[in-house]
Amino acid sequence: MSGPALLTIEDVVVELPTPRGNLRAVDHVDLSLGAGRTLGIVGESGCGKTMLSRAILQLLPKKAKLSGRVIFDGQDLVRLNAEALRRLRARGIAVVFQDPMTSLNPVLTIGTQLVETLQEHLELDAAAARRRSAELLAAVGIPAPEQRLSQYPHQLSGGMRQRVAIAIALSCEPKLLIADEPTTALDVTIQAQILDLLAREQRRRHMAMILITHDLGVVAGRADEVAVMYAGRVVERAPTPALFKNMHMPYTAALLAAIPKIEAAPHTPLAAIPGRPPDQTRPLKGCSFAPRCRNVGDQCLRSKPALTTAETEGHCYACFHPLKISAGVSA
Amino acid sequence: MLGFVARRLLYLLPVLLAVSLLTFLIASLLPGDLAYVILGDQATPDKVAALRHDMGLDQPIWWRYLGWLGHVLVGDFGRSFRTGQTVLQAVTERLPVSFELMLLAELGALIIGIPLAIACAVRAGSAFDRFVTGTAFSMLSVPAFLSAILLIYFFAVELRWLPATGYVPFSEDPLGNLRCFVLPALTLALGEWPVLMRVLRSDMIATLQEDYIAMARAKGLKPSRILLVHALKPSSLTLVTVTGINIGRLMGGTVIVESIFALPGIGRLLLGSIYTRDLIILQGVVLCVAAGYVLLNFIVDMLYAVLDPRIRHGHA
Amino acid sequence: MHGNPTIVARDPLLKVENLVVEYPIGARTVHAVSDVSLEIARGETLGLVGESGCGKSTLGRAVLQLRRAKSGRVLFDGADLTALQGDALRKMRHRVQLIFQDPIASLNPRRRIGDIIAEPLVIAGVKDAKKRRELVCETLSAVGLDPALVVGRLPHEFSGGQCQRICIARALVLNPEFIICDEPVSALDVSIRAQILNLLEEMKQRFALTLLFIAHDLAVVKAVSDRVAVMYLGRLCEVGPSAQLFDKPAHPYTALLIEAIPVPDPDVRPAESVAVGEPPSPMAPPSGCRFRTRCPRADAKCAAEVPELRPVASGQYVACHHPLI
Amino acid sequence: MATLELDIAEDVVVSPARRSRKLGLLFWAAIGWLVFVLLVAILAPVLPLPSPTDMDMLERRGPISALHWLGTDALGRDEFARLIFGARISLTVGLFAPIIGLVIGGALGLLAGYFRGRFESFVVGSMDVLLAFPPLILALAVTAYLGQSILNLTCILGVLGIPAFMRVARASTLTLARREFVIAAQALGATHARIIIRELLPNVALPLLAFFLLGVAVTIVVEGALSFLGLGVPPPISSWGSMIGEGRESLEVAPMLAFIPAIAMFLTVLSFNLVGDTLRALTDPRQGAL
Repeated sequence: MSGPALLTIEDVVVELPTPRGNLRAVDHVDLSLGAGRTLGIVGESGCGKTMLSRAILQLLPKKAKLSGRVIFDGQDLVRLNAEALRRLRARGIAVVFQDPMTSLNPVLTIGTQLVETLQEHLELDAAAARRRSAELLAAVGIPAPEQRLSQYPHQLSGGMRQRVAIAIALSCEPKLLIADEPTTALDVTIQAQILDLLAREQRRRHMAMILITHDLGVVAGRADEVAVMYAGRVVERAPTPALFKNMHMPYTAALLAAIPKIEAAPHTPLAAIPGRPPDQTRPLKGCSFAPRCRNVGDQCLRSKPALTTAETEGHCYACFHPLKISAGVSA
Repeated sequence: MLGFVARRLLYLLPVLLAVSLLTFLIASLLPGDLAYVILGDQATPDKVAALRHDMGLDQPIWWRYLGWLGHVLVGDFGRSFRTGQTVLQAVTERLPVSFELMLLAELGALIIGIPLAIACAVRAGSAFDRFVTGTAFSMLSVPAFLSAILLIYFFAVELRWLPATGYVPFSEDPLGNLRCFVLPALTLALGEWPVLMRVLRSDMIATLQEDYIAMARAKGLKPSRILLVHALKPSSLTLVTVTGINIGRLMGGTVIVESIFALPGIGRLLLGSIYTRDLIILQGVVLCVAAGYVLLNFIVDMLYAVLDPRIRHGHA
Repeated sequence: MHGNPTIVARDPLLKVENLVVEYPIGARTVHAVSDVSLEIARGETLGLVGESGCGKSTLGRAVLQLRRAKSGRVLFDGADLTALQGDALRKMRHRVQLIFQDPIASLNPRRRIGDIIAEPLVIAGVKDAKKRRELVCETLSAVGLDPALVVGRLPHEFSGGQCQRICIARALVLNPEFIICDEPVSALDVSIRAQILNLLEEMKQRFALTLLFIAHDLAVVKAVSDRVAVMYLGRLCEVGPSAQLFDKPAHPYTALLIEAIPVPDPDVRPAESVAVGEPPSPMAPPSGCRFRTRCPRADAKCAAEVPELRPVASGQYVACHHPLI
Repeated sequence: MATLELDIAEDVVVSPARRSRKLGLLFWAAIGWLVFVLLVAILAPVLPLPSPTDMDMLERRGPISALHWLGTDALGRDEFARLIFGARISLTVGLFAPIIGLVIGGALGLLAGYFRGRFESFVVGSMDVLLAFPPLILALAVTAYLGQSILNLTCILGVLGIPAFMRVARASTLTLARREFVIAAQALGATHARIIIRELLPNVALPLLAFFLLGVAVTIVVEGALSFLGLGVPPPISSWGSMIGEGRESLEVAPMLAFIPAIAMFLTVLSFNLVGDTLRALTDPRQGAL
């Protein structure tokens, strides 16, 4: 990859105490991301993708235990003291959450929530900060930005609120934006507009982005590289074309096959993945996908497959019986 | 916003009317006859009949209610046949005492309750949190008259720092006035702060788990701003509603505290009218207190609407 | 509106005629469903697709009389449900069932699964407990759950997918003719979603059902529907056979929806979405064609006149003054 | 054929995910105290106790002795016997009054929350009138007019509790009625009665029970306050409140006369609050609800 990576995650483990025992939400994950590139992280609910993003941001719940290294721009965030970490926020790494209804404070105006971010990190007086905020709102496609500044979140639609959240995230020119399912709560026409906005801003600002979603379609057209997560582990990582065309991990293939395709004829039966999502309070000894996998062997039940690199550069997978396909999608 | 105020005002009038009707009907619960009670046991039948006539007691009940309401609306709540003083005079004379007591008590409760609630919310589940919540919980189970006795026993009887009873008007001696309000106000405050603290604490804990707090932390804001602006502001709304509800408990408390500490307030007036069977005063005081309580709750509702932008600015 | 343009050749099991549903919020009224007419033939699956707030769920609830319509009629197998009241309406209930989006909220947390599925039988008057238990076990096995392990348990002990299977069993136990599925898979994970969609298809064959399938995900709707109706802000804008409708959409909104779907294939470059703004509020719908504020083809006529559903290809109807085909 | 092999057959079925809130020592201590007090109160007449009303003028404010386990009060009556019989009165009013509130208020709230419309606004409206009066003041006024008796006191405090129970019942019914399982019952053709009894009541019962226990605690305190002012239970009957009121006169000389009933009342009220609050926290999903 070009130049040293902007972000490198090494052997990160996150454990959460829950009423039903200790939950290992993130299980020894390694990832890296170059400046200006987009990494898509895909997985079903409970696979640990959101917890991984919170680990990077060091926004884990108080009771969570984190180990491993998160090296951003040369600094290991896990070792950073609270004050240094706080100054890095919004200037270095910014975040956009999933639900626009709850990610803006309901009793503070849009203006306040923008101005306070600007004044915290950039030496701007109130008037300059307010002017800059209006510009930011206009840049993310919000009509009549001046009036919006004095409005409250409940007076805007879901799509508009997500644009405000993006404006806030981009306000201090971050080097990395983490978008945690930014469009899941939005309708498909609004989703397309928001994803375009994120892509445009990323190109313009030469910013790195981590796009977290459960929808393979969202990452297909918008990420340079994709990592697939299952039960807290990265089970496959590859440049986007290789992942879709030449996947090795049976879970990736099964996930793609299970999605109804718009071009498929009506009533074509779907290749459903049998069984139930993994219960991480009772981790299995072997590979977590074994109970639901078609290529399962006895080795899969005994030990967890390590992440091994495939033939093409930057493509690795965690499976003892990988799929040997060159193109197309296996049944 | 004005629509909201108008609607609430419109709702207020029937409630006040119903309150006046209920107060009037309570009086009719009296076993036997008001006139007989007034004249006492040596009343002769014809004297009772005469009194009944000029008090209009022989009229149908709804006619008497309308008559009574007519007088009330012009401020004539009737005159006590014991003391000869009109209800209005008695009430306005004693209102400042009760008002000062309630104000000091509520302030005390807020001063104790709010900081503790924030501290516990931030350190939810810690030993400090469990200790303070436990204390608040047990304070809830200490009735006002109990804490009054305890306070008197320690501060007045044993340590003799503060007067157990007596009242000095503020105009004469402000410091003396405050001294005799310390124990009564503290008695009420000890009963109020746990309620405020528990509500604010559980609301703050819920708020601190919201996405917009994670967003505030992700924006790198100072922890103090996150706590006191982003978390406290939305949670303080529930505090306003709780204070509204608590005014009723507070008014009840003043009756007890004024009687124990011999403060000449509305509460003591009410008790006096019960002990001396002065039913006109009783009816008038109950009506004034209820009307006051309804108006106070109305003001709290308005305060809530002003504070909460979601109501102030209506729809999305 | 004159005769029903979406006539279906075979005898229609369900006919909705000029249905209007409105409800007040504060001083304003929400025009949830405005003059909708459609038909569903026996044994058919009609997909109903549209973005959130377009009124598709309200339409489903209104058809089942769970929400009173302001005007219009709903004919089920010839009987006018809107005219029925009280017991008469309740008698029809066992022929028509409903499946919800949130499977866990659709089950009473304090009742055992066995009782939940037996409830419809008790209401329908099946007195014999042994017979009820038989039917419950039979239906549970039909939806792929082992009765012995499930009957005695409480809903919170099951995953979302399993709860949805239990809801389907509850809907099937009375052998209904018609089921409205209101976003049945939207709350489920992709891998579980496919299981439930396959289950619904299989149950449709086995119990000879007629389905109204409501969802916002076009690919899901296309996968299960014979015909699809597209709804926007309380009105139908297009109805037609699903393959044909998605191949050659007649209404600009349908085209916009199809174009906006993220395709899981890196070679398909996502089209740069033209700025089409936000859907207006159902409390103040635009005059004439309600999509005109976001439609690239809108003109004065669209603002003046409400477009009627009219045929534009075999079996395909569109409500647009300037259709795409 | 779609893959339909059974997925529930695995050996480990997910153990109940419901938050098993450990009830803790304090909870059981509270239960223990309540059982003890209730037993003593019920069995009072058969217990070998001196009569609570016999006055022994010679033995006024006597110390603890073999005869008088807790000494005697200002009128020479046996303090221990009065404490037990006082418990009887306080608990009678404390338990029966909230039952009125629970039954009437709970039913009204359940119906108002389910049927909504004009019935709901009528019920809520009339309750608001009752809530317009500070509770203690209304109780004082009504007892003044009605005359003091245990029956009057229980009815008045019961009626005063109705709005609060109505509010709790209506609030939980409103949240439940929007949940899909109630709409599903309607779609099955269940009658309103069946839905209320089968679907709503089991889910509203626990929050109402929790509120009932908190209601008992509050009622004991309000009855205590009234009796303390001499306007609650009519003498010679005495409840904890009246005992504390009488003990107040001799605070300097024999403080124990006030503090013994005070401690008894405090522990009982605390226990009811503790048990009620723990049950409420069980039903309130919000973390930190204790």
